[in-house]
Amino acid sequence: MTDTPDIEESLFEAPPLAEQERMVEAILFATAEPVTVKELNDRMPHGSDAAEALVYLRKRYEGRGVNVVKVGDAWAVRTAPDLGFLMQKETVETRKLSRAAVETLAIIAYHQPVTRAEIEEIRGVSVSRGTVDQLLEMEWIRFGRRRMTPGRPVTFVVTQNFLDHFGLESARDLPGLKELRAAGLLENRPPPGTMPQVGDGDIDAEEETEEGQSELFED
Amino acid sequence: MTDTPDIEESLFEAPPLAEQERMVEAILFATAEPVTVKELNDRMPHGSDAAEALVYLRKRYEGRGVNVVKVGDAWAVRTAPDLGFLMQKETVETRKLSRAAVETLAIIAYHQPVTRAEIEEIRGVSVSRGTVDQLLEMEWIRFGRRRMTPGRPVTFVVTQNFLDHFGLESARDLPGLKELRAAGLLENRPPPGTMPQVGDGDIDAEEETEEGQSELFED
Amino acid sequence: MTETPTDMFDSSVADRLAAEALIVDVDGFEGPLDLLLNLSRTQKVDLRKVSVLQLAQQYLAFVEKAKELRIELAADYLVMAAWLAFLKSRLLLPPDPTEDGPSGEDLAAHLAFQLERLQAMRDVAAKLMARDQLGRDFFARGLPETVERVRKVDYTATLLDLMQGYARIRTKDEFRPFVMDRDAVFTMEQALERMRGLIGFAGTWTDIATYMPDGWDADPVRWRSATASTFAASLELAKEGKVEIRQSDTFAPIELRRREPRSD
Repeated sequence: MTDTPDIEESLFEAPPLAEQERMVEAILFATAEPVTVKELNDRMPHGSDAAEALVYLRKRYEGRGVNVVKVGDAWAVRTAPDLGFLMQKETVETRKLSRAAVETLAIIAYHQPVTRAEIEEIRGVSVSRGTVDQLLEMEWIRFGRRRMTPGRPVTFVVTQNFLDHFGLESARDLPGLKELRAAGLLENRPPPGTMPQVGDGDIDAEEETEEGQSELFED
Repeated sequence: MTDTPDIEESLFEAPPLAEQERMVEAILFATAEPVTVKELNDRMPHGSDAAEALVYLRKRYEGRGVNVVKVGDAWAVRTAPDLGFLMQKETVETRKLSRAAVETLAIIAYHQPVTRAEIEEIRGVSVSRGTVDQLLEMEWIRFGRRRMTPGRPVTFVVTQNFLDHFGLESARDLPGLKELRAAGLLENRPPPGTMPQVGDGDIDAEEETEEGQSELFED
Repeated sequence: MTETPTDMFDSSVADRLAAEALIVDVDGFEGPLDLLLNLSRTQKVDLRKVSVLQLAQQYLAFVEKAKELRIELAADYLVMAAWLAFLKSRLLLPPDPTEDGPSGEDLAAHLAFQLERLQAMRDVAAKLMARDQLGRDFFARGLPETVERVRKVDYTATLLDLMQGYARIRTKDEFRPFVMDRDAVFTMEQALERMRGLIGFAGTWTDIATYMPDGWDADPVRWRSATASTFAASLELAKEGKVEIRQSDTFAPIELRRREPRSD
């Protein structure tokens, strides 16, 4: 019984590790999007171990003009950040994000998964449809699981694109995350007793919020 | 007067060659089109020698998964030619063999070695080239010995692949007419149980058929 | 204590001046919390040490000023003003032991927490945006190679297909059209055939249930069919004058026996 894996290995002989490294290199170079280990393994010959090859490949490109970077559970080749000045030609003018959008994005990233009501509680104003739509359209945020609270509100989380854009391996690597957590600033602290609710009295904002939410529910 | 170039060089000191190599690497990677040496020099800090850096970079990528290649008078990073297969995503579509092919195959299996004329006589219709070619290509049939009759026609026999696919030890294990009748196959009615009719192409039915097969084998 | 009124007066003058400066860009504020955060900066202290009471006074002064200048404030600014006025009174008056609900200190602490949290989010948002960004500071492959999709058709057939195919060819002559085989039906013809063979032995009265085919009692559907056809066959035999039938009572067993041919 213990022989079975060996037999299998000999049937589907995996290429030598150096070859596998070349293959991962070729696949990562060929695409602009990060590629998951699973995708790599699927495309490589049977028996390959992309994860192991990646360890070597990453090391090989340390300090080079391009680097092998981890993006969530995927991998990509990116130019070294210190060489950005050479690339003015490649720079894409990104739509400038409004202050509201930047703050909303940060709140989602640091508090994820987070509901719209929680974002509004933190910012002290209602979140406009446009802001969330813009972030969704940029594919920096997406819907997470519904919260198991009354009304089952949808939550927002950041995406792989977000991590890729800001050069983060995972959301755990967000700058200052540890300090915020230590300071208790990421806790969901309910307001004591009666607090003015966000958007209270502002009829327009209320309607907008409700509309936005109910539309989200339809998804 | 002759000193002027030297003074200029010292004013705009060129980066070390290793740095220049990194720069060329990053530019070739990130640019959408092949880049000429002149363009490289224009983009790199004053005093850089892209041509020299390219020599080193090209060497560095020798035998790697991607190579630095010359395209016209410009340079680009490209997948190593032997890894082109990784850039293809194969989608396998499973289709049922046509009725003509199944019948032809069945005749060959039951009557091997058999000539094309004999197949046609048994089927009562002519056998198209395409059908035989398809079976040959699938490596389910192969040419047998020529028949020692006038014209020395080729014969067809089934292959080991065929036996493997159908789980047979030899073609002699194919059930005879009597067994076919016992299994209800000669009355063109659904055999006992829920065996699908020929031509049921969907995957579920396929699986069921396989189950059916093993049942037949147990007989 | 005697200095307090003067302090209050002084600070309220300062507040008014600050409020006037703020009011110029009232549109620039993202809600009351944002305004409070801006006001707290005039205290020039760590947000953790901010005086919520002073903040409340500053805010109320701001709202007063806006009213004087006939600047329409959005409703949530006014809601916040009302709440801060309530908070102020709670902070200034000794706590009423008969009153429920959170204390003024609790409310003030939460407001301070909210301000600190909002400021923290702003700080990390700035840190985030200051990071190297894809397409600005670092870059993806400029010339991605498209992954070519190769469609490969894998033909397949099962042993059953093969045998059915062979059977189809070999039995073209004995092909019979498809009929539904009703194996749960015992026809009257079958029942008659069976009873004719057995009736010769029925010299005495016997329950017709004994004429039922063997093994059909396992399945109620088959049993029902066999019962019906056996009964119908009995009637048919009686009509032919081969048997006699009797039933002693309603739902009693039906019995039959061979009818002896008339001697005369």
